[in-house]
Amino acid sequence: MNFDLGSDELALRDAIRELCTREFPVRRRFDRAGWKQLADAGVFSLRQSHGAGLGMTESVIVFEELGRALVAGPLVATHLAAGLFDADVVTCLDGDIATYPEADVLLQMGGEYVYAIEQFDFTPLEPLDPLTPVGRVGPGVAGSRLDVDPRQLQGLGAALTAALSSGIASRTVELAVEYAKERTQFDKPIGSFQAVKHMCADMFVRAEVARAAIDAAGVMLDEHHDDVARAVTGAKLLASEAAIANCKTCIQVFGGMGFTWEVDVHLYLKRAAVLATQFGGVDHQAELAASRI
Amino acid sequence: MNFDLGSDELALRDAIRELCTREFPVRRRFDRAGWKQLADAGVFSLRQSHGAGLGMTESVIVFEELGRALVAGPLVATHLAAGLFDADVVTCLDGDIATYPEADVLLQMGGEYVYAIEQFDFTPLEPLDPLTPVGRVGPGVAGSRLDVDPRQLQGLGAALTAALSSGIASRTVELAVEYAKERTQFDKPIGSFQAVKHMCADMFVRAEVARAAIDAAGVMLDEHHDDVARAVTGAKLLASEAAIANCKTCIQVFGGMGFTWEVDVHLYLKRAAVLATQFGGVDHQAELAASRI
Amino acid sequence: MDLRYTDQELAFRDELRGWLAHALEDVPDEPPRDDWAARREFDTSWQRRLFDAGYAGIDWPREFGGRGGTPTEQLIFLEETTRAGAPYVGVNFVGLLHAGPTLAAEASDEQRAEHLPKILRGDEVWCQGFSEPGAGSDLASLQTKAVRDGEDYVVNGSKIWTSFAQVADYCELLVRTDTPKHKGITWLICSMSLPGIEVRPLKTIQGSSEFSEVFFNDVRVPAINRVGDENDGWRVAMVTFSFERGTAFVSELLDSMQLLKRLVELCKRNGRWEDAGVRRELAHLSCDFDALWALTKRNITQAERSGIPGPGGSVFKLSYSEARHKLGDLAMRVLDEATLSGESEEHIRGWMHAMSITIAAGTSQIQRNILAERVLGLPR
Amino acid sequence: MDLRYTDQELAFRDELRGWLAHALEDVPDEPPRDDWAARREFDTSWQRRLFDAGYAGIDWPREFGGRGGTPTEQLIFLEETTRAGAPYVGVNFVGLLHAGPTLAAEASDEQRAEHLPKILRGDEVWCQGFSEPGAGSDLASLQTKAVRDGEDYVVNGSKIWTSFAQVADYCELLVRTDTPKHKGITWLICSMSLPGIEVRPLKTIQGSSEFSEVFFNDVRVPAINRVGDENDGWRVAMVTFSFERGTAFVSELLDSMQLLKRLVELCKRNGRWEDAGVRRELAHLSCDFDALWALTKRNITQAERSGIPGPGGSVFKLSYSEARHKLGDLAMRVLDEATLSGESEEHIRGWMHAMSITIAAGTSQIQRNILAERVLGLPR
Repeated sequence: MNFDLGSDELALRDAIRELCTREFPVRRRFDRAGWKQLADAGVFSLRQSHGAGLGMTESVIVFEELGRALVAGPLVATHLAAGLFDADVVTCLDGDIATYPEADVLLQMGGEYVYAIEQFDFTPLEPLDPLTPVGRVGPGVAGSRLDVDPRQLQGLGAALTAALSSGIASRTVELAVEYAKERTQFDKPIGSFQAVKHMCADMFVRAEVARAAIDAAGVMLDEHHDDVARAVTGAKLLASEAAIANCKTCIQVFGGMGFTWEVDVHLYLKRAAVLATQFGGVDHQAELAASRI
Repeated sequence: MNFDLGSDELALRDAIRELCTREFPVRRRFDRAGWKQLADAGVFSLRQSHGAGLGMTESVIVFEELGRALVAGPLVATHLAAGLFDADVVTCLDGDIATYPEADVLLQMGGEYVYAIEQFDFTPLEPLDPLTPVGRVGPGVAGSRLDVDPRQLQGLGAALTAALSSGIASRTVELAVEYAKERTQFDKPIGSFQAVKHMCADMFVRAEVARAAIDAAGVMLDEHHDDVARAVTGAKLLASEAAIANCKTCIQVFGGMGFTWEVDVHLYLKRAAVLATQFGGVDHQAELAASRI
Repeated sequence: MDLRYTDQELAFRDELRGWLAHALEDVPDEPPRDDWAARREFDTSWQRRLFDAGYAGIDWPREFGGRGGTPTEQLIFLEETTRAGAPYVGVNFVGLLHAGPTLAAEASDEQRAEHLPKILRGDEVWCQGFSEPGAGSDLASLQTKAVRDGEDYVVNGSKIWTSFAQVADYCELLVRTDTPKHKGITWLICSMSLPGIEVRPLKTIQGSSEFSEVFFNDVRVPAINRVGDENDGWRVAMVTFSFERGTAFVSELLDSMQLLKRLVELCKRNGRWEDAGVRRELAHLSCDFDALWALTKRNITQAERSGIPGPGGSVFKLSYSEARHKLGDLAMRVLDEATLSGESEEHIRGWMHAMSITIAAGTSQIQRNILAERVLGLPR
Repeated sequence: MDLRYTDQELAFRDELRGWLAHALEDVPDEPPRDDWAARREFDTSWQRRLFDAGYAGIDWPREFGGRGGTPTEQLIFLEETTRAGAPYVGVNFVGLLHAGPTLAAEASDEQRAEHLPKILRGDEVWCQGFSEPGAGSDLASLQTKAVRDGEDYVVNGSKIWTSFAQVADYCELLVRTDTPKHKGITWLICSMSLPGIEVRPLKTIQGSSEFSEVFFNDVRVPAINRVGDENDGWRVAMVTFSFERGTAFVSELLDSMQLLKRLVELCKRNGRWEDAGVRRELAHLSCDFDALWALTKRNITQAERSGIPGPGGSVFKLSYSEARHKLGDLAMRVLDEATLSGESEEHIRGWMHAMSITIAAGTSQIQRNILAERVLGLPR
């Protein structure tokens, strides 16, 4: 047992972090040029390069970084589709709603089978997160059935989504701490006030616990562990909650500025809210966890 | 509308507070001499002295004081029984469990009718609160049916119990604040640390909101207000939660000492836990509130 | 204690209800959120209608054009207008709830005669110039400078979180007139049409622009527009705050009760009401709001007795803003995927709004300090 | 990263499981909570059996009588013994989890040889003499004085929250040997049989007497029993704390998982499991505990790499103690009236126990300070 990032894993993490810092500023919208950069960096093919049924340990590490950097685009679906069929940009169809409906293929896995839908129309909708476009698809789209278990894909999707959330939970601790060190009131940095200190400490606790949960879920997926379904569910639940709670606390630490469009915190909050709904919301995850208790 | 204690009400409150301070130290157990003092002070006959269906405004004020002082004994049932029949000490029978089973009469009002039970045996049980003895009654007790609506009695009982809890919520703020002013660590009173300050402020908020809720419920009972049932339910819910949360926070402020039998905080906690279960626990109250939303 | 309304109050309620039923028939549609000229027109027209019907400034003295009623009647007014779905106070907020009461308590006779009737008639819109980029929680460190020059103060600096600045006629402006922190502040009535004032709207996380940054560049404010003495502005601002904390959230609470009701209805429609956990959380919030309504009545009774709202305002704000966070989080959980597509927009807006009310008008942390130090007497 | 056990670790688990199945057959009944002599006998007998079977001090070096295994094997040991319902570490807690590791890291060869094997064999019971009535969160302000007199330190003062003091042979004792706050503290091995020591048990809110107050009246502790240098005891105590925060709660977590399971079973029996809200709360706690188990593995990996547990211990303790509060509150709500009559006593005890773990071994407030200042680098 060795449950902390090893040197290969640290190198992978640092490489992705460096790529994100260089190429993906927080407000960069989804675009195909950026998508190609991510594909070239191996973001979508990690499971393939590690052999069948492996690579989730690394994928989780990478997706935590993508979450930290708030990289836009249908990351999870494109990752899931790799190896199933050939397409650059793949997104999920959930009911009749798709995020990033400008994708090439829609992946539908809510029912008994998985379908890939290549031809569809959509109507754009007002999105919750300005960097996550949303559209209503249809009506009457039909796709080709894929030979893959939807439950398996959903498990992987939940884990990857949890990793994105975990990244947000960690990054917002840093944002809050940086701001608390700089911003002064009453002739002191606000981070010297215990109320602010303790908010930051609680954020850190939430982020670290969620990160342990999702890292473990990634490893357990690769190890085909008996309790893997429960681990994924728990990680999705805790990472969703940690991301939203940390974004909210981060706004509180930023005070009035946190409530403006001028600083980035609101983008983290809105992304966290979007991710929380994907692959099953927190109540759904809790019900799943109850069934696996 | 005049929703703060008037001069008569302040005088009543002060008189009961003075009686409690003088005669009912926190660790005084239930005894019949003390019971007579309370009866003589009018604690059980307030509704009678105010005329039919009145006096709950004053009863709530008085019961908040009894709660603050942690006065032991079956206060609520004895108050409810006043005017229904003649007995010094009356307690409630809930299923086959009675607190203060050494009472003269058991009041049973869980079903469709209300019964007064004068002859019964009981087996003492290990109590949650050392000052609230508990016994298992029975088997086969039978009582005389009273001509009173059990729902009405339950409403009054819930309100009086909430008032006791509200008193505990308020008193524990004072205990925490006093201790935080006295106890020094790092060469300062611990109450000068923001973490402790904010815990005390949150306690105060909980206590004041609960007190407003139960005071309003008392007044609304007297005024036969349309929303009275919802008000009683809400007050019971919030006062139960405020009392338990404040006792727990009080223990945290007291630190190690709070976890000992040496100081009184644990007695407040245990009483708060007992009161929370009586006339419907918090989940039950929330369900009632949902049915009245 | 009693919660009963007097015959006079009940008569007032009936009369108001009757008037509202009629008056609301020809209220135009609400303008878009960011069309500020239209919003001013909409909000002030409604205020003028209230004024003409005798319903402006229910508890303001008659001499200023108010109704001369009791705070309880003001509460009835808020209850009835919210229930009826009447227009919200909108751009008249600062004038009616902050600046107006402060002027009534602290300004000269001339100042009161000049502004109060216009505020009530909807002829004058006010904004608040208190916070600065460097002075938020630590308001007393404000740096916007006012130097006396003849009959004027010459003001330089900037203010932030100034609601309705785009359309305001006047600003309640706190300026620094001397060095000592709390003892060098002055409260000015500043016309927004003076040369040298620039307004730059700030976009909030909700995407709207209620707030602005306001820049003051050699703005000459006549000294006659000072409220209270020079350097006594901190005390005057505390009076403003006591009104802000005391009653400014009453309409919000009534709105929140409606929002909760609509969330309950939504849950009953989409099946989540069958979920005991969701049902209890909704019911708990209903109990919270009921209790806060009772607390409001207590605060108003206390304010009536002592003239100025007490610390109950901080208690209210802490508890209310926490309940709103819970309501918002619950709505987001219950709506789940429906949030993605902008459905149930009011609940999403409500969720985001909650995040502003633990910050605006004194953060929750500042409110806790106030309670701990000023009410509970814990050492600074 | 991997969570897989090595073949050697799996073999160890199998072997231990086999031994436990056998060994647990003739463990006597647990003695009453307040019969301390019997509890010492019970706990140390079990420790002796572990020792004889080669299961004492799994990750302690062989030279001290340990098994010389990995921390992972120690984790497996805790998992298996908890699952099997083996006796808890009990009175051996301080020796095995605080004093022992500290001696191993900081004591002289003689001191280690003297004490470590006896701790492992169950021959020596230790208690902790750190906190004082006036020095809790601010431990460095401790006042128990030790004055050098020839070959001895003469100790005067008192300690509090001393677990197992009634039956301990030795005390890890922090004393003041000089004025400067942190730099005047010394760490002593103090025999509890020395003249001048008086133990006064303290009753906890649970009604039991785990803790004592210990009074020192001219107690002569040989200077040879000092661990580390004179006035260097604060640093040594920090080592003790890192062990306390790092791993001392692992058994507790495993116990909590079992407690949660029994609450789930109880809910399934009494129908509350049908309540979606209750069910989700239980499931959430299960997720919390799973995550804390993962965090434990991370902390142990980090400790294995660096030799001494890192700040993960504070993260663990904050999160774990909060989850225990939730578990306790939920149990009380679910049991409702059943709490009155002492039924389900383990859940009531669990509820009360939660209140001690946000206080003991560094309050949650102190843990947050540690994380904020030492890990996040926020200014003091």
